[in-house]
Amino acid sequence: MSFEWIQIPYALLTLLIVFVYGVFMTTIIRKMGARAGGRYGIRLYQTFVDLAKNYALRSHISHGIMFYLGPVFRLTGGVGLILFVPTIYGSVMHQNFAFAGDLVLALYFVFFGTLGMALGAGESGHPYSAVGITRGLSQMTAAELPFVLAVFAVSLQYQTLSITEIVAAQQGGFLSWTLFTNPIAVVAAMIGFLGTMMRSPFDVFLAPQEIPIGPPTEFHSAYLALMQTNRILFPIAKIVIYMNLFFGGATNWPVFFLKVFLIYLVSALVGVVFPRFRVEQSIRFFLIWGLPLGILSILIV
Amino acid sequence: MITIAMTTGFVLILIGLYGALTNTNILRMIVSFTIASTGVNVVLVSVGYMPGRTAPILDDAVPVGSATTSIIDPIPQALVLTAIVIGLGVTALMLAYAYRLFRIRQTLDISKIVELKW
Amino acid sequence: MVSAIFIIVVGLGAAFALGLLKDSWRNGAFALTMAALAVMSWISISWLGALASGAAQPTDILTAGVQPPFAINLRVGLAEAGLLSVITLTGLLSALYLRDALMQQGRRSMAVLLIAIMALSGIVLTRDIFNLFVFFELMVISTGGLVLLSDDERAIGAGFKYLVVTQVISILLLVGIIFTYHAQGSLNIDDFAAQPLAAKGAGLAFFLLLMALVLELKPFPANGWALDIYESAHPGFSAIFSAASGTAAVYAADKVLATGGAEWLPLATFIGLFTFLASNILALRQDNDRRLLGYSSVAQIGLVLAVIGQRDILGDQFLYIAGGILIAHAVAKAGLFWISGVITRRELTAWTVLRLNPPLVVAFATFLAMLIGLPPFPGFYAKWELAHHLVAEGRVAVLVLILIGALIEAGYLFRWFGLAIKREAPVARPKYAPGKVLVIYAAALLGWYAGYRWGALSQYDNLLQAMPLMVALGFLLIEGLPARIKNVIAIAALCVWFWLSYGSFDPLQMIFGVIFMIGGAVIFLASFHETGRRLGFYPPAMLMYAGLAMLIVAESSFAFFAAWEVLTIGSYFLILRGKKSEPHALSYLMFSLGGAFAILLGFALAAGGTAPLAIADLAQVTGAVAPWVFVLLAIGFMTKTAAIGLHIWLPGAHAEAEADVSPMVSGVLLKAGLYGMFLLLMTMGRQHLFGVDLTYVLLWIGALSALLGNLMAIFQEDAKRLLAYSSIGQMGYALFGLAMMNHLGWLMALMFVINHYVYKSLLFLSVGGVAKRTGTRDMYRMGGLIKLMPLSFIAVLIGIITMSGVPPLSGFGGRWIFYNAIMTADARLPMVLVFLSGPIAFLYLFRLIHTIFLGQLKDEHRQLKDAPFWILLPQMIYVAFLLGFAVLPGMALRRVDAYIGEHFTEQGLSWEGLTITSEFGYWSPVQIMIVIGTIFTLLFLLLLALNHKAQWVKQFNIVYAAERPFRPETTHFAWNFFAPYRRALGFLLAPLVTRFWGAITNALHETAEFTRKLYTGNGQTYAVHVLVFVVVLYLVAGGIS
Amino acid sequence: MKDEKYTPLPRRPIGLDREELKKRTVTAPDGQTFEVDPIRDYYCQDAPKAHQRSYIKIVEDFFNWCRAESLWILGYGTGCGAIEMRPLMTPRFDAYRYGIQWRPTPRQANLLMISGYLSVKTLKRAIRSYEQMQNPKYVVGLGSCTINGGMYWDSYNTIKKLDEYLPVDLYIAGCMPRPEALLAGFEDLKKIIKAGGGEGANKYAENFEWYKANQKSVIKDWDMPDYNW
Amino acid sequence: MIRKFASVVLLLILGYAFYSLVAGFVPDGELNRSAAYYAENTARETGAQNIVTAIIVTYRGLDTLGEVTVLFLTAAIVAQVLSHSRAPAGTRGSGFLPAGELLETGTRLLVPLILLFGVYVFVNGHLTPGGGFQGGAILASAMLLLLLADPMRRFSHRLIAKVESISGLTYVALGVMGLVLAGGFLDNRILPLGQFGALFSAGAIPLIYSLIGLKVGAEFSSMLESLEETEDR
Repeated sequence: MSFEWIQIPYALLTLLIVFVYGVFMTTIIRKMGARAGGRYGIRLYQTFVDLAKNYALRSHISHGIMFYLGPVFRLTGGVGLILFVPTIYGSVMHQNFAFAGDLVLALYFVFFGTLGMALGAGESGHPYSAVGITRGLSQMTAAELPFVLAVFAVSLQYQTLSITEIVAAQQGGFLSWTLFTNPIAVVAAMIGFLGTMMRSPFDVFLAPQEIPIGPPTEFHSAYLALMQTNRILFPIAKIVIYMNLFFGGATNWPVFFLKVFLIYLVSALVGVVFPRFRVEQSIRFFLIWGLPLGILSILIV
Repeated sequence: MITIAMTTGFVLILIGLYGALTNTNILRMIVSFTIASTGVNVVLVSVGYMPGRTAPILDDAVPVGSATTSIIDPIPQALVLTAIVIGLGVTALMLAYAYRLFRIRQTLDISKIVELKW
Repeated sequence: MVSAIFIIVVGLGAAFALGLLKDSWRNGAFALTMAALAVMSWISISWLGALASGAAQPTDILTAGVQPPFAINLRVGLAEAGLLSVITLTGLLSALYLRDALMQQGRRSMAVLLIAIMALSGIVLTRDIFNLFVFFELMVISTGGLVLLSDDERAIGAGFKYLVVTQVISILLLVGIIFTYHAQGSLNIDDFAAQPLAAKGAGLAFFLLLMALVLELKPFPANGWALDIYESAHPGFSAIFSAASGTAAVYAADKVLATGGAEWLPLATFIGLFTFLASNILALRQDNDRRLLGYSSVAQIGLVLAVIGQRDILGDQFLYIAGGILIAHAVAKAGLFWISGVITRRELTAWTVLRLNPPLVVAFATFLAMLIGLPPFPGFYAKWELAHHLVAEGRVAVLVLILIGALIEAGYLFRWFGLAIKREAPVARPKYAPGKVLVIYAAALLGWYAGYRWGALSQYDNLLQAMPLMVALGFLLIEGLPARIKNVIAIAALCVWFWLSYGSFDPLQMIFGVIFMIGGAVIFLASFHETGRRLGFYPPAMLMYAGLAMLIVAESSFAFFAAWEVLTIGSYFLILRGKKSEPHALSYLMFSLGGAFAILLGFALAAGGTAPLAIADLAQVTGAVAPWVFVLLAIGFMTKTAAIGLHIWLPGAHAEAEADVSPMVSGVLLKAGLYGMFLLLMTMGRQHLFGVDLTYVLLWIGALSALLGNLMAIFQEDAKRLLAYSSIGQMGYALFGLAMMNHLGWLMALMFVINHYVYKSLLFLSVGGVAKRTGTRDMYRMGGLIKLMPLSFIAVLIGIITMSGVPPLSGFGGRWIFYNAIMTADARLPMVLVFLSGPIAFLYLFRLIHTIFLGQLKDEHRQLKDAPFWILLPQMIYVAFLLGFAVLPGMALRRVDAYIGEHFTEQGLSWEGLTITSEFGYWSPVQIMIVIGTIFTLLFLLLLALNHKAQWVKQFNIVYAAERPFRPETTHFAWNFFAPYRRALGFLLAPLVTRFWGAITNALHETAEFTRKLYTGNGQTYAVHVLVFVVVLYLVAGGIS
Repeated sequence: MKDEKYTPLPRRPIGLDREELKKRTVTAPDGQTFEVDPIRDYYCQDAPKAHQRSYIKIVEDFFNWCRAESLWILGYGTGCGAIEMRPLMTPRFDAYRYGIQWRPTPRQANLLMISGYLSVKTLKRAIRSYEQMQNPKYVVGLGSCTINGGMYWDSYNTIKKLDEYLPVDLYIAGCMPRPEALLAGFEDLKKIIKAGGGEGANKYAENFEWYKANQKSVIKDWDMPDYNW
Repeated sequence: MIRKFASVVLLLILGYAFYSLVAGFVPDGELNRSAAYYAENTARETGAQNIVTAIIVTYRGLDTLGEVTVLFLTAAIVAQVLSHSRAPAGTRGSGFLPAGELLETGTRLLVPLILLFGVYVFVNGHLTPGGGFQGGAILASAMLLLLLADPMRRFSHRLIAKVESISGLTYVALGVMGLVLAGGFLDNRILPLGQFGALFSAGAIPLIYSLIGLKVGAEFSSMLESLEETEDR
């Protein structure tokens, strides 16, 4: 695989599809949450409107350079993650820039946005941001663990670090998905997944009243809009990785939409059922439930 | 004969040491040591003694030719002289120290001279 | 050549002649004394020179014109000449030193001094056992006289105790002599050897004789009297008592032991080791300098006795080894006592006054290094040879005990040095008598000269002729120059050395060489910010670099070990310079020396007695000993890399060091340990002990270090401690990579070597610069510095991105190789720990940058400027390098990859085009950089288009639940930043390791505290001790007949 | 929009005498001393600016539509009205379906609800929150108390006309208005915004002096900068 | 009590060791080789009748030099120790009654005789039992007698010191002459051995022994005097 200029419009196309689908997904999931609470929920276009409004705000303030760059880092992380992972297996158009790096790149690029965001929030000088970051980072490090272990189990299983090859190995009927060939790893990975989706029960770092929504408390207007955009893209990007590693990938867009929706649904369902964990509770949760499963999955591969 | 002398010497040594270890008075200790070194001297001399022989002086009674068979071992005698003199020197020194100590500390009790320890 | 008998003649003659002088002609008397001592010294030295050069042969001096054994004869051999030189020179210098006391007390005391030296010479010279007794008594009595030179009235009591004990000893001695004579029919020592004693049933006599001589060596516990003398006597005399008397007594014991046959040697070994260990432990509790020196003297003599106990296996090296230790001890101890004489108060902290006189500090350090046997002093060569001989003959236990004792000794001696360097010093510089100071310098010079001689005599290269070491020592001479000039010279020296030597480097050496030399030079750039003379910085720093330079080129185990010790000692002095670094520098030294001793033991085991061992020959070590060699060497190297369990020195040492020292000891020094591990694994490979693969153990250690180091780092409030703990973690990664024993694992370790050097130096420098400006290292006291110190911020930002392994910077390369490496490794459990530690690193890194640069600016920091230019300059170099290395990792790694390929069959990386490909995955740094850069730029432009009119606000313009912040201090969320983590995982932080080492040191201290109660101060009790000593040994030896 | 009504009253001397806001002398780590004036050093001193609408009408209309359909309310209760706002989030009223959401931070909110009587003490907080919101932003007063003081018209401690202190876009009358009334009010507000009438922020900026004077005339312990960015 | 008990136990064990020495002691049937050598060769090599003297002065002359030095040293140190610690005036022991006529006269009578006897003893050391040390001690006893008779009597320190030093120096010088002129240090054959059994025989032995006698006498005297002087005032 190597670079050709045509890949840039292709990648932009992928990005557009994922973005639109992401907006839709976000709305759907919110609506589902509302329905679970007996409400009607937001309108289907609400997410677009909110985004547009935020981009259109007239006044802005800035706390400094990093405050400015934080959202940029954040969104770069999301967009980059999408672009470094092949979206549709077997499609030349939607391979994106996966030639630049393998699974390891995807694993570590996740941190890029987090880091930048945390820096931006930090520069606002707001203690609530700092508290939120503390909680978020603490929880994320614990949640990443079962995921990373499961990922490693999978790459050991298929003896490759290339996402494309892992997907290739899962082709040929759903029984060859990692979900069925290595269920323990998948369970471990899904536990980690819950922790990184910023949903209940693992969303205490966004506590709206105690530390008014945590890290982004000072962000507004276009800053917030960039972050919202990322909030739309990033879960999809992450789910794409999960889908590719554990659920056989997607060979065309309908399958992609379906699988992403179903995986997204997992976290949404858990989120509407369970109340919040304190941070140390969630750390313990990941270490007690996720970690042993992850270790087990590595050992039995 | 030799055994008696030697035993006497050793007993003196032990007595002297006992005295030196149990008396806390410095002067008594010095005296005890004198006893012990006397015992040592006795042991020294008794080692050189050989039954039935005479003093190692080559006078008329002991002609040079037969000296090998008729005199006792002269070396311990030479040694004991040195030992005595040295013992004396040390004793004198100890006494001087004792005097000085007494002048400084106003006591002759060695168990009280313990400002240097640990 | 003047006959050696003239030593005695001149001494005695001058002593008698003094009586002729008027009591008031004290100057004349003193001149006579000095002249006599000078003649005695000259005779000794001329003999030494002649014998050493082969111009003269060992000579017997007959008295009375009759052959021995019928008359007393004296002998001058090499050993005798050497010891005589020590004794007479000590006497000469001490006399000069004692000038005031002697002048005050008059000619009698001078006569006593002369006789003392004469008697000590006699002890060395004589071959007649009874003559030995006479000289002994002379020594005893003259000691009794010289003790009186002290102003301290307690000395009288000590002198009396001494006399009491010597009475007991002389009783034993005489009884022993006469019965030995009876058994042998001769008083000549040489005759004893002809007929074994036991054959004639005179073992007990010999035992008593030996005991008497050994008791003169002040064995533990029968040595309370000696300690009292050391404590109270005039230091000038204590120098004689320790250096000269001890030397003579040791030689006497050796003379007699030599005749007793091998069967008596274990007894001597036992007594010597027991004394060595016990006295060193006891010294731990001393706070009186002279008493401490006393314990140390006793211990050193014990060590020599233990070495004498090994004479059956040392062969013709015996003199070299025992002499090396003895001379080092004599010079050092005399020097230390002399220094103690110019210090007015007796507690150890009073030595701080030395700081006002830097050359004295150098002398002090010289003496300490000599005592402990650090290179390039004689003790070092002796220790090395001794270890090899002991191991070759299977006496490992003896060696281990010696090393433990030496470690304890190093502990209290360097604790003392630390006190002297770090505690508050008086302001007014005291006036020292020039004569006294001169004597001290003379001793120090003699020490260096002895080191040079021993080096020349050794079968290895003379360390003092090693180029790097000479350069480093040269910095002692130019200490007076301004710091900046010295800095230029230092940088030039490093670069020149690299330029001279890089031609012969293989790629591995090249990487380490560049880090050590060029990397060191870059860090030195930061030192330009220091103005003034910066005393005491360059010699240790250059010593450390000299050690590192020698380490890389070392081909034999000796060169390696010597380099190791040089760099250890250099870095110790360097670390000690930090503000509150006293305890940390000490624990650093303790662990490092412990590690060095482990290395020594390992090399000795590996060599199996056939020194010198080429490093490459480690590969040939096989059999049961091989795993032990591996274990010992690994432990030694891991003390330097601060693997978990051996890490407790690191945080303090690195954190407390100066701004430009921290990167040296962290970025550069830690790599020495890794270099060692590389060599070890490269040569010895996998070893199995009790069926366990040792590399598997290393894997666990590495993983645990990575996890716990990182975990501890996140809870630090002190920025430099945080970085220090992170070093533990990072070294854990590298160790883990090495222990994987596959191609990519090693490549990853190397990647860590390079990266860790760069980013840790970078971070330490920036944090150091910030700490310099803010005057604190506590992160919660900082905050909001980004606007004031933007360059430092950028440096830290780049540093932490690299370190956390986030693409696109080069830290990611390390992670990528790591993942590829573990794909083929078998051990999966330890990997889990490494996985866990990765994200944790993220936590503390974020904390570092957030708490310092973001958040709320404090009032007192409002007007800070960015770090000084010279501290920033290397940072910017590092930043540039990191960016370059991120894009082109191949520029360093390609060759190494190929080089490592020689050691492993499996495939390495493929470096086709822009993409780096492994068996399992691929990675294209350039493309990653371009993609990320493009996205980032586009988004940034978008934001700029939307928000370019943003109002810039100030620090309190934050939403605060409709209130406003109170003060910056209460608004900066920084302290206990990761409280939830502490609640969840805090149990992992239980300081088990610290407690473990603390328990050991406490146990030693408690033992010392308990045991020293033995020394009640009562002379009678001391006499009892002497008898107990003899009786117990008698019983232990099973009632010798 | 300038007219007589907005002529500033004479300013009263204001003492920023809170301990933490006093000027103080600080010693830097290098030993130099300097003065810190918290108000000057900690707070941005710039006055608010009026912001232009988009030059293209259709764009401005679209933006206004977006703003109207995405009303983010600052979750902030001042009086008894607060209790009437909560039911809006419940299944029975479900304001979300009209694009109305609550945000915990003023930075992200557009709509400040003054829910009932406003004591002088609360006014200060309300002002601060309002000023921290971004343009465009809207103020809705709930109940008679915000209009004329209502039953507290003669209280020593409540303000009577919210309009004098903040640019109110809409009042919803009642004591208290029920949630249905609130929903109706929001719909009215949307209409105003869509029609381009929601320019309270600009009004506030343009008549900043007047508003400040009014605010300071009632708030005696004024302990913050003139404009809270 | 414990100390005594411990001492007893210790000494018992030591005593056992001594006992085994005694028990294992076998007296030599004939002279061992050193002693036999002396018995055979003393007369020829040194010309001394008294073998012990020959051993002391010649064969083991270095020991003897040491011995003399011990005394010298002790005298010097004692003087030094005591010179620092004069009793304060009026303390116990000061102020003696004057000696009586009888004592003084007896002393005056005896002292020359004792001195003469002392000289005799050391001059004849190579012929008969006795020698320098014994003679010296006898000389000193004369001094003791004088002091006992009149505690306030004082001798010239300078004189004693001179005697001490000169005899010591000469002794050393003789030793060195042995090195130069004869077989080794302290060889007595620097002077002719003379006729066996005569007063002036045995080479330097009589000379050395005389020096020793003088020196020992002087040293003892010096010590006695120093001890005596502590009672001053």
